[in-house]
Amino acid sequence: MPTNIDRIRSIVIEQIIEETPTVKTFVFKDEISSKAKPGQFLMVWIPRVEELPMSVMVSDKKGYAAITIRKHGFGSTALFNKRLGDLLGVRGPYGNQFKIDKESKKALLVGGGTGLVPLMRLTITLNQLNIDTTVIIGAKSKEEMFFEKQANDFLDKTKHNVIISTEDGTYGVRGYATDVMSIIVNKDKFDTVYTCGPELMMKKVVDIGLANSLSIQASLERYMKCGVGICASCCIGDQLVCKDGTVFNEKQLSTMIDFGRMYRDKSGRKVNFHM
Amino acid sequence: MPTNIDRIRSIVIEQIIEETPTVKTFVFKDEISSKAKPGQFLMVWIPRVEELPMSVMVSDKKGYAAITIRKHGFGSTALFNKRLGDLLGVRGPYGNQFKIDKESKKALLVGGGTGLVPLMRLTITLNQLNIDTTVIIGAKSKEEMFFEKQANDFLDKTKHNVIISTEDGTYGVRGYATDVMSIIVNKDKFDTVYTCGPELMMKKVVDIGLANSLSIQASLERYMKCGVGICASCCIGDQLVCKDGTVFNEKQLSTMIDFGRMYRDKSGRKVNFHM
Amino acid sequence: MHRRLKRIHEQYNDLLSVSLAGLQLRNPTMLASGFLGISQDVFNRLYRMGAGGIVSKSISIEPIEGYRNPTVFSLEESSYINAVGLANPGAEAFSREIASNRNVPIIVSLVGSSDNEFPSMIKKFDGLNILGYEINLSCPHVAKMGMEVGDDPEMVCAIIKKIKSNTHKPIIIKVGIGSVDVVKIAQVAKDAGADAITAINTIRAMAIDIETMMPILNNRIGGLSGKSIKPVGVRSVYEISKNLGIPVIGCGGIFTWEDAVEFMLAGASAVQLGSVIGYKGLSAFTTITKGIKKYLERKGLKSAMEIVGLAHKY
Amino acid sequence: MHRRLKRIHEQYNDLLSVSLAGLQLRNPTMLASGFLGISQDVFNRLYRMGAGGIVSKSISIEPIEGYRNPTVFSLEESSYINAVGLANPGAEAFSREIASNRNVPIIVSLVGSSDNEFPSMIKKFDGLNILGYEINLSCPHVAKMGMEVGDDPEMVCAIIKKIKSNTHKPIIIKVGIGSVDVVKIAQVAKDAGADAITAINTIRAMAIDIETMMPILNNRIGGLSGKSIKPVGVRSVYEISKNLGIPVIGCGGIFTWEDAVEFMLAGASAVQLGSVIGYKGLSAFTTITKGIKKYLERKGLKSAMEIVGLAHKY
Ligand SMILES: Cc1cc2nc3c(=O)[nH]c(=O)nc-3n(C[C@H](O)[C@H](O)[C@H](O)COP(=O)(O)OP(=O)(O)OC[C@H]3O[C@@H](n4cnc5c(N)ncnc54)[C@H](O)[C@@H]3O)c2cc1C
Ligand SMILES: Cc1cc2nc3c(=O)[nH]c(=O)nc-3n(C[C@H](O)[C@H](O)[C@H](O)COP(=O)(O)OP(=O)(O)OC[C@H]3O[C@@H](n4cnc5c(N)ncnc54)[C@H](O)[C@@H]3O)c2cc1C
Ligand SMILES: Cc1cc2nc3c(=O)[nH]c(=O)nc-3n(C[C@H](O)[C@H](O)[C@H](O)COP(=O)(O)O)c2cc1C
Ligand SMILES: Cc1cc2nc3c(=O)[nH]c(=O)nc-3n(C[C@H](O)[C@H](O)[C@H](O)COP(=O)(O)O)c2cc1C
Ligand code: FES
Ligand code: FES
Repeated sequence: MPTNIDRIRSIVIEQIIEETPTVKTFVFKDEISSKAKPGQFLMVWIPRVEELPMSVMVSDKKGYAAITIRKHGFGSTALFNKRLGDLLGVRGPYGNQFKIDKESKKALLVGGGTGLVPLMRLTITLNQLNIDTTVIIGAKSKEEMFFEKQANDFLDKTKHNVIISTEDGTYGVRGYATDVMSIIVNKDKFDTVYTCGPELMMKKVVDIGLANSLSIQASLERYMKCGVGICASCCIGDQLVCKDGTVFNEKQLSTMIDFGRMYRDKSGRKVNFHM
Repeated sequence: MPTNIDRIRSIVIEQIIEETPTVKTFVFKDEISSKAKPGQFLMVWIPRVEELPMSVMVSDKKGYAAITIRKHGFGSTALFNKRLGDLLGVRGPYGNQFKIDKESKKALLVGGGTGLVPLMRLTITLNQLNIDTTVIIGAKSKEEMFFEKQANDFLDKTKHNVIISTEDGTYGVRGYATDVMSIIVNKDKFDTVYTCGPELMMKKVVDIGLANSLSIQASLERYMKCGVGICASCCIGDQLVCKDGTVFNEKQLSTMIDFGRMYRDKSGRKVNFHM
Repeated sequence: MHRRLKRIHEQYNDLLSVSLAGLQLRNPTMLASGFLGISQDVFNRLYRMGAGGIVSKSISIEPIEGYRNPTVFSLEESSYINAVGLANPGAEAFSREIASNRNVPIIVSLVGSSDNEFPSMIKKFDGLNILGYEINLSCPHVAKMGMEVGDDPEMVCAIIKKIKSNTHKPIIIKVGIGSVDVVKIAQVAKDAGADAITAINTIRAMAIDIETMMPILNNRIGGLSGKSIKPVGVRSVYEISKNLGIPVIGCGGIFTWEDAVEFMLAGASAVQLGSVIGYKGLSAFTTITKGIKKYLERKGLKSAMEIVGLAHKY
Repeated sequence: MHRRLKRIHEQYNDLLSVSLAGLQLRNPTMLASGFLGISQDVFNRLYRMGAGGIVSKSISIEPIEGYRNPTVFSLEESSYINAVGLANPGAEAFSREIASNRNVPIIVSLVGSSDNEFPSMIKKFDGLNILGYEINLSCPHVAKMGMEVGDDPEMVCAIIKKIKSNTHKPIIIKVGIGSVDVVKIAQVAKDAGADAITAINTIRAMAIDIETMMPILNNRIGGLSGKSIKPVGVRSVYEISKNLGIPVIGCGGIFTWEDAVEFMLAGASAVQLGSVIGYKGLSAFTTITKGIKKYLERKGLKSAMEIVGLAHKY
């Protein structure tokens, strides 16, 4: 087994957890991935199909890690359809990580969809540091909501609060996660907000955070080819999301004029986010 | 500076000692060479001219080593003519080393010409182990004799005896080193004989040693290209002198039918030693 | 000029600046094509980090999406295999991208499958603030582009002549290890009017995953870059420079200042950094430039140009 | 038969033995030409150490002294650059050397500068206990031999036809990265009657010492072998094997059993070990063979032949 994180490591899907009808978690043995930091991602090879960046999900087994896949387009659907015992390749983990201020007293996590994955790894650290943590999980509907139990479990040793919001109101609060955020940042004194999810959601989180003078840590997603800082397909401004990120702070975010506005497609052309 | 011993390391000739009109010692700084074991050799690059195997000579400066060159043919003459401050390249040290039996009480060293170089490194170890050591230095004449002082100096802490023999009798005993050996092995009880020098001399040393049931350690020389066991230009029987040697024991030596008889030239053909 | 830029300029100028084929570079380190080569913001950052010149990703007349991932992966030996498939935003979008460039020494890399594609691309770039063009005739894994062109001496000649008649800026031809001898193609390029040669591109290669028994790259075959190819790059630069006397830019596995100096001794007037960026980050430009500087000082030389091709005399 | 040899035979036979072009090897590992290739005593030792087959140093009609040292040196990346200059004892002396061979599976590598040189060499070896011939058409650093021959399709064809009409033993053509596409030369060889192809030889390369500013090799230019060239080797084997369907022997940077398996998946029926011997010693044969064995067992396969070319289907 290569210890170089850049080599593709063969892994076997040893357990599959169905989180929702369109989201599954694959658990696999890989010492290196098991030590990933919150915010880091793997490049996951789906042999002869695709390679996709995927945040590293937590597994409770020692030496194991996981990925949580939302069935979406070509590559993610092929991945979603893999079975127990199937082989994948992984390289990484890559990227920086969420920074936790030691002085921090009260953390707010706002996530949606598979953006929750890096936040789950983060809850484990916050739990260890005994930081009072509120998690807002946004979803379209009850059926599409996942990781509520995990968030509560991972935060068992610290004061915590997991709030669910669904757009259709089938579970928890009705509305967007950012609606919930707007309300609670006025009621409670948070120092840092950590966010990951759809970029337009994160853009709102950042706007609310800036307006409330919070420290902000957002984990961005961009189209990635290399994952190691050589192709620039992931660049936003002069920052490489795969290497300088994925996590950026409020200072960096507020100067990124393309954040929430434009991304680069596979050819490298800038295109607008579909609103 | 590469730490890989196989890379060519640039060295500067910092001191030149004229041992005899045809033998010089070049001292240079090189941490790796300074730690060579007795019997090991360097591949010495004479830029744009040649690369030659050379035993590693001792330097008294920390982090330094030396080579002792006898001016002979094309490459060695170019090397001999190098000056203070000139650049050479070295790789290695390569090869195994003289093995010293911990039980050993009384060692006999028989050397001639630059074959004395590995024996000098050996005297230092014997001195440290406090082994009673007799050195026989053979030379053609007084003028061509060298390393007598070094041998005495290096053995200062142990019982020792340095005997010189010259073929023309201009210094020390008249005759060959092996003549001296024949006489003293009958008078004294040696356990091991260590030898390096012209192969026909070594062949005699081995014969005398075997006849007297001594342990034998002989450091052989063969034509060398790679020094790392890939080209076989140095082979004697199925042994690679650069890798399995240069030091062989009495058991190995007595089965080497080409020892003292044949060597391979640059093309790999076997040729007889000129007698 | 940006304060920091100005400082870098002054600091390096005398000893480190090089000129070749009409290009003046403040130091001999350039960004190799295909590395971080699509964003003006990133170019600005690279220039702040000390790059002497910047070659863009190879740009084609139309945008190209390239192959599916995996398009690039790393080997144990500090090397990559890639088959990106020449993904690029196309001449139109890229000319807009760099339209705002002021003082970054950009060289636009162009790729095409026939001589007719170049004039319209040149037209889009020639009025911008750029130093010149590098023509990629050596991408080893895209059909009808790159190497397939570079292996056809007549095509090479036609393309260069066509470009030359459409621009006054210097043009650099990038060659590689294809199935025509690299010196021969460089000769053809020189005869057709090329101002300089960049050598070398990646070498056709592949890797198979032994567990799935499948080729790793989506395109199966790609190009090898990084430390592995350095000795082949040095040899190519040496042969082209010694035999043809045309200015050469060295590329291929340059990871340290020692590597850069080795290429320059072989005949390179400047060097391009590619794979090293993945392993050592953008600071490679500074580290390597500093190393070259110290070497020149230690050797008592007055200009980086003095070491170019010194190994030819031995 | 020697006791230990017999044991090795029995132990490996079913799972590991391979056959190609009429050769039967007890396991897929062979010694690459130019490594330890001149002494029958050493061949015997290599066979005891587990080598499945042994290719001799390339032998020419007359003895060759080769270039002056340095003829070979090591790079950091577990690779060598060499320009030995095809030093060899010549056909006469070497036929005497191996005249006593009994059961070691020796393949004699031959090199020559024209088809006329081969019949007299074949005559010296054909009556001996050898499996066949490998013809070196790909040494990248000796004028008028090796690659200069291998880059000339007509010469390749003439040589193979001449050899074929002088022996019934299998002949293997060794190809490399020259200035004619490796698949094209393999095609020419196949059409002319070659029984198998070995790919690849070293790649033309050089290194310059930055302190003296001088090329290191006495011949200045040499050939790159070892880990660095592995991905180029895998690609060549894959392309030749997939496109031509001729048996291929893989060579180039095979250091581990994983490398050996990768070459076999790419289409190699056997693999040659060269540079690894310098870094890991003769035990490489045992380690690699054992690794292949475990892999085959883990994958539930009955024969090493089953994995040959498996990657072609993806
Ligand atoms: C740092 C990071 C972490 C991620 N973590 C997760 C995760 O934990 N779980 C999860 O399900 N998804 C995650 N993604 C998204 C994932 O990589 C894919 O984008 C998504 O699965 C869609 O892939 P597809 O093949 O179905 O898309 P396609 O149908 O091929 O394309 C649809 C869109 O998907 C995006 N996409 C496709 N390929 C890539 C790529 N190589 N890099 C980035 N975006 C791409 C593009 O925006 C593209 O327009 C992450 C992305 C990034 C950048
Ligand atoms: C392990 C070893 C240690 C050595 N240590 C020393 C030493 O400490 N001091 C010293 O002066 N000499 C030493 N030699 C001998 C030295 O390597 C040269 O052989 C000798 O200097 C003659 O070289 P030349 O260029 O003058 O010979 P040439 O004129 O080129 O040839 C004369 C003979 O020298 C020998 N020779 C030449 N090149 C080589 C080579 N690459 N490898 C081996 N033999 C060669 C051959 O027998 C050749 O026939 C050692 C040799 C070996 C193998
Ligand atoms: C991911 C990747 C993309 C590349 N894209 C291009 C390209 O578009 N045009 C080009 O001329 N060379 C391209 N190259 C080749 C490099 O410019 C360079 O020639 C090669 O990588 C060798 O240099 P290195 O070893 O320093 O990386 C690319 C290389 C890599 C690894
Ligand atoms: C020192 C040396 C000598 C070689 N001599 C020959 C030779 O005589 N004939 C030949 O066909 N190949 C020769 N080769 C090439 C090897 O057989 C092999 O093709 C090459 O080294 C790649 O394999 P490797 O990476 O495992 O070493 C030589 C290689 C080296 C390093
Ligand atoms: S994905 Fe290539 S630079 Fe970030
Ligand atoms: S010198 Fe090459 S094997 Fe010993």
